[in-house]
Amino acid sequence: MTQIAPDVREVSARPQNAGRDWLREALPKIVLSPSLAMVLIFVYGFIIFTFYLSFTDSRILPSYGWEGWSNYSKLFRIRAWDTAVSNLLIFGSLYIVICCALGLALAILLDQKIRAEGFIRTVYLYPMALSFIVTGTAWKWFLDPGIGLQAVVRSWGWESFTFDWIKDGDMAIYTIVIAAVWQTSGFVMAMFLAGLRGIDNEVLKAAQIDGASNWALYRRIVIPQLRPAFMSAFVVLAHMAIKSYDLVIALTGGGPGTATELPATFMYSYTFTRNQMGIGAASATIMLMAIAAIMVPYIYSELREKK
Amino acid sequence: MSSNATATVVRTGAGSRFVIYTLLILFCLYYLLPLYVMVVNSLKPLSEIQAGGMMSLPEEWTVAPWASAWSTAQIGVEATGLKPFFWNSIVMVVPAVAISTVLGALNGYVLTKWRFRGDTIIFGLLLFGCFIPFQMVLIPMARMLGIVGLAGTVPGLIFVHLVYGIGFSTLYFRNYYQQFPTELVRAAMIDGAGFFTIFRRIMLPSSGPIAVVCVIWQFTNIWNDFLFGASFSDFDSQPMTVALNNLVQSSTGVKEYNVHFAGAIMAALPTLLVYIVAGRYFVRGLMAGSVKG
Amino acid sequence: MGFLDIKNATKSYGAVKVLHETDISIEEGEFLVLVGPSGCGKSTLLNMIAGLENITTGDIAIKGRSMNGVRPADRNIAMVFQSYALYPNMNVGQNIVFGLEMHGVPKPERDKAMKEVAELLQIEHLLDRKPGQLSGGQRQRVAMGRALVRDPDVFLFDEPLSNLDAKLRVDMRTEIKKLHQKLKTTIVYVTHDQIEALTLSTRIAVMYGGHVQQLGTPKEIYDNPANMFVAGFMGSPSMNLFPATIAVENGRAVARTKLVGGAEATLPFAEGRGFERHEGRDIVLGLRPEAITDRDGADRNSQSVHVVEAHVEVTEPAGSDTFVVTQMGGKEVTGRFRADVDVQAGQSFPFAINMDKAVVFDPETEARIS
Amino acid sequence: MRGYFGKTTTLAAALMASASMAQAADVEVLHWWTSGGEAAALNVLKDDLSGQDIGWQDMPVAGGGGTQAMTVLRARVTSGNPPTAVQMLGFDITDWAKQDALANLNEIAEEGNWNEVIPAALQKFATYDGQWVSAPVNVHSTNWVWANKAIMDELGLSEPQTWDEFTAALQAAEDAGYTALAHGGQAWQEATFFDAVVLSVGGPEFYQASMIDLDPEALGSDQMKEVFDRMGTLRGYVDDNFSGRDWNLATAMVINKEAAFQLMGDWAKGEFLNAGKVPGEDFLCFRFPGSQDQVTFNSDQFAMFAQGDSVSDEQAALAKAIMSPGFQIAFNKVKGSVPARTDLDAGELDACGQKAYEDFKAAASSGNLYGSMGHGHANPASVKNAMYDVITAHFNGEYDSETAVEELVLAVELSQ
Repeated sequence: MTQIAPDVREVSARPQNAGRDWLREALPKIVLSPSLAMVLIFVYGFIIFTFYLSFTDSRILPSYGWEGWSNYSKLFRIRAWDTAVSNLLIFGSLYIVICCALGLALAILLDQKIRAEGFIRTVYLYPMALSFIVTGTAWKWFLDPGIGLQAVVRSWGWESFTFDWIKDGDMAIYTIVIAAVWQTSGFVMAMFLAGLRGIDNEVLKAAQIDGASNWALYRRIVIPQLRPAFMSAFVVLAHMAIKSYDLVIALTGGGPGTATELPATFMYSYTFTRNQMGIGAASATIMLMAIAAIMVPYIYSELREKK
Repeated sequence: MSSNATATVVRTGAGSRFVIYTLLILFCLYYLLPLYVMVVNSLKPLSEIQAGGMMSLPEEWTVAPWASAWSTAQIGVEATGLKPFFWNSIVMVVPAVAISTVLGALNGYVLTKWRFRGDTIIFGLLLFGCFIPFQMVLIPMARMLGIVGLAGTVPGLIFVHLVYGIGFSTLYFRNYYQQFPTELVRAAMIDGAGFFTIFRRIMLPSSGPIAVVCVIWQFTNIWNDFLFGASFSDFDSQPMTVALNNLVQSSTGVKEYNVHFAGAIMAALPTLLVYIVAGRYFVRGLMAGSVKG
Repeated sequence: MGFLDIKNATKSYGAVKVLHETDISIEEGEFLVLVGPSGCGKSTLLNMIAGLENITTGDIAIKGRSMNGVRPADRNIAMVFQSYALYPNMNVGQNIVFGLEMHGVPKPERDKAMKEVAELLQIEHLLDRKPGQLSGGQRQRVAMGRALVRDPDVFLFDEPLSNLDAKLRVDMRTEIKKLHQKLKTTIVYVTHDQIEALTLSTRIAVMYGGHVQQLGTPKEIYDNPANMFVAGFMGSPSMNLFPATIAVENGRAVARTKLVGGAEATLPFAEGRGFERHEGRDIVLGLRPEAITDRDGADRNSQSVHVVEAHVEVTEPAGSDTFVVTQMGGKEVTGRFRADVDVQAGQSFPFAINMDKAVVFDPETEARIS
Repeated sequence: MRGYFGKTTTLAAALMASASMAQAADVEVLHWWTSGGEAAALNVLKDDLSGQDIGWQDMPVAGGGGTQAMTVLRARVTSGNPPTAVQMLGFDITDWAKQDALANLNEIAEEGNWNEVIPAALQKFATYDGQWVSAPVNVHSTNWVWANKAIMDELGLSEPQTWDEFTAALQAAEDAGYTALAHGGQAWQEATFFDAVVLSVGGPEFYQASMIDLDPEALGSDQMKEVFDRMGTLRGYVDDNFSGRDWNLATAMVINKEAAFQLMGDWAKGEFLNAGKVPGEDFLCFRFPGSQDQVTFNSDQFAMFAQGDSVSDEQAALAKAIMSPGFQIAFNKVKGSVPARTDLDAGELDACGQKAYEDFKAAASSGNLYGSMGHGHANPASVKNAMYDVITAHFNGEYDSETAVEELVLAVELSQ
């Protein structure tokens, strides 16, 4: 062998240097540590800070006079908070379910060797690129019964057509769902499409030979295999639902009344608009605990399984 | 990673294909409608808008609102249009996206190929960080930026986006690299490549698809961010979204909806462009890992 | 002290011990095969030699130098992986010399080495291609080339043939054997395929459950398996193992076992094996299929061939041979008959049993009794 | 609170000290005036300063009537990098002054005789603890009714003087097929109604007790129930499609002869003028019936953020420029509001503007000038928003008047 390769033995035989060894061992951890440090300080540190603030008399700026539980007891007596929490439940569950269902349906439809798939896919996907600062006004107009969909349909001759949810305290939260679904469902569609494309076509052929109808094929064979895509979609959607702020501000500003208040808007309004930072911090704490209650078991199970 | 990139083998009859196309087109309309409203109204004179009919095509086509939004609309004291802010956004977004993508890639690399005790917990911590509401961190973040002297600077703003973008970029790259054969890394180790050499020579060249996903995601989020942009920028570094907000949200005075719409589309153009150009790689990138396992 | 010494090496993940105390020592130029079913610890051991996994306790030394704490790149080893692990973004030539590049070998030397290796493996025409454009066999060659070019002290092969189809696998096996004979390098080779182990190796370590069951030359392993696991794992069809009892007749040890229908067969052992002292003991008798043949096919050099009439249950013509299945001691027993013997299922037929080759195991400990 | 802020300001001072060396003689101004007219008006100020070699660094953050800007301000101050000057409203000024964050403008005030020319009701906000901390730019009055003259003429209506006349006029407009009251369903717009109605029901004393002193008895009184009843009556004259509508769209309804009246602050005038309408000919402006003698106001002011020990030269120059008669007239002509100082010649203002300025001066001298609750000049932001919640919920039919009164008392209690 020596005849065909240069000698590299000398390199490998050099004496080991303890410091370099240590560095080599620790390098991956060193690379990870800035991110970890950032997250520990700027996420978890801030969470602790907020938690602390929720027990203080902070108003316009943080202040450190201890107030005990009074911010929490006030928080639970504020009706808008109840509204915000129940709205998040309605909004969050509808948003996630509809986005997943619609995303999956569109992905399946788009997976049928569609002409111009690329174009249609881009059309479905583009809303994700826009912020509600951009699309808010268009949506507001569209939903406004005076000039939007209702007016247009009526001008076509269907005089009794009514679509005034955005003006109706009981229904307004659903218009938020419509706009939110509009924004994200294309993205979810892309995730499912990717999942579908990853499925082995052999399995589908086998199932077809077994006589499965298309419906059975998707229900029994395809959709169960999309579980990872569902999981990724869930993380993204849950994260969007919790952070939904621009959306509400752009569409309804929390109204009519407080009908479309969400915890994020509530927290912002108490912390910044109303100068009651203590209550804002208390609401943030509750919100975080709720997020943790849902996300921690999920993240835990996901990561454990993967080992 | 060798996924089948073709459409399904499931066969459909002519009747159902008609239904499928009809549905797909209907949904195209649903998704395009707001954009249609914006485009149409950005090409009308204001009087037509005020006369009503938001859905109707302009009777008189005009690009004046676009010109105005770009260079003469009132953003602050000076009627500068959105032009100067465009550059501010670019200067901030490009490094933020680049750094956050590279950092995410490195993290994903460590978390999948250099595993150590406790790495899953660290990943869990990073991931949970995605869920923190931004409104909550505003004040403490401002304080920290002040302490390190980055308040009101572009690097400060980049840093903030980096911190809160790191969770998702790590998630994307980790899931992708999990599918990446560990044997390649081992082969390179035996070949004598070190930590960074493996990353640079072996991992990065194969990371194209997921990098597209990550860049799209980060670019969209950072470009569209308003809260951080408004709070942590300075008079000379306000990003596009803040300017757009100033254009659209002016409290009193006549609302020039056509100019607003033109400005809104303009502010969205870079992200739209990213989606249109990179969109075809997007599904591929998602496919190559991020939605699996 | 050998060329490669594995001394008391163990590996644990937390509380789980995946490799128990292992001692293997081989000389320069040997071809050691680690063989065993999946999960037996063979790949773990290979990775420990490579330095890809840390040793929990014990030591591994190459050329007398302890490798503990030495990183893979500095061990002067090369490895061929099951998936070949070719860098997808580099062409074949770059793949081959990547290791040299990493070790700071100047470009002219690298190019020279690359040419030589490519010539040796007949892959010169592939040098500019990307791995994705190669067939399985070509990838395999490139992977070998990448290892060869390094001129390492030890080659490590991790199931290198398992992704190839049957025909190609046999060809490549021969090629590896030739290469070894030509280059006389030290090789450690992991496989789950016992034929590969027997054909390629100079030494085999049969592994199971994190233990080395037996370490020996192919002949030792084949003829004198240390226990029932090795007996059953090595050889194809595998060794017949069936219960019997040792008795002494006329001062000579015999094995008694039941045939189909309740008749008892008495099989005398060869003289001088000393089984007489085990009189009355229940044993498991081990006989390779080739030790159970038709009367005319029996080994003429054997001292103790015994013919037993037994009921034929199944015959499996395999071209060169016919495998004939009967039962002994309630277990299926396969004999290898010459192909032209006319034997039918259902009939009673004389089986010639070569007791020279018989091995005896303890049914409890499964270890061989000598 | 002081302890915390003491630290920040020291730090801020240190940072600013180093920063201001580099950019001496510049003022960074945080404001939310981004519409064409307002910005043009601010340009007057900018030019004035550049005449004194002081650069203007523009930091506009629009949205939510300044709430976005206030959020940004908080981030800026917390980070130790506050703007030089900030547009502020009402109680925000007091809140920041309490934090020791604002520069003392007493010297400039003395020099400019601010104590004399600024009405006491405004001084309440512009001063803290005996110190001038901000320079008022304008005074908006909020208890205006804007009417389409064509409709009034058509229906033979004259300016209503009492609540009953007003409801009769509304009824007449509705009977004639018009939307009687143009309104946008946003909390602050409803609160604008509320201000006027409180004054019309209980007069200035009641307004003082309930909106400014936050007396629980006044808040829970029968008079307050009457206020909510009247709010309900007004709700009856609003079209179904009001929710979420921007105020300027409501104004457009009056301009376009779709609606007869709108209750809105004087900034609505700009919309009429922009549409080419002439005050007195095409549209009318009058005080909300029952509050003719009072003026509820809000006032934009510029507060200077402390940069070390004393007010800087640039800040002083900016404050002087803001209070200069030239700017006050020029700005308010465009903005639709009236000057904050009472000693000017209003000849350049239009008819509605002159009337407003007269009203303002009269109210100021007779003690009838009240800070508007709806615009953050009667009580602090926390209380104001708590009141918004109740007013809006009632207006949207979630509460009846009785519940609304109870909720109002509770909300005010919780917010303090």
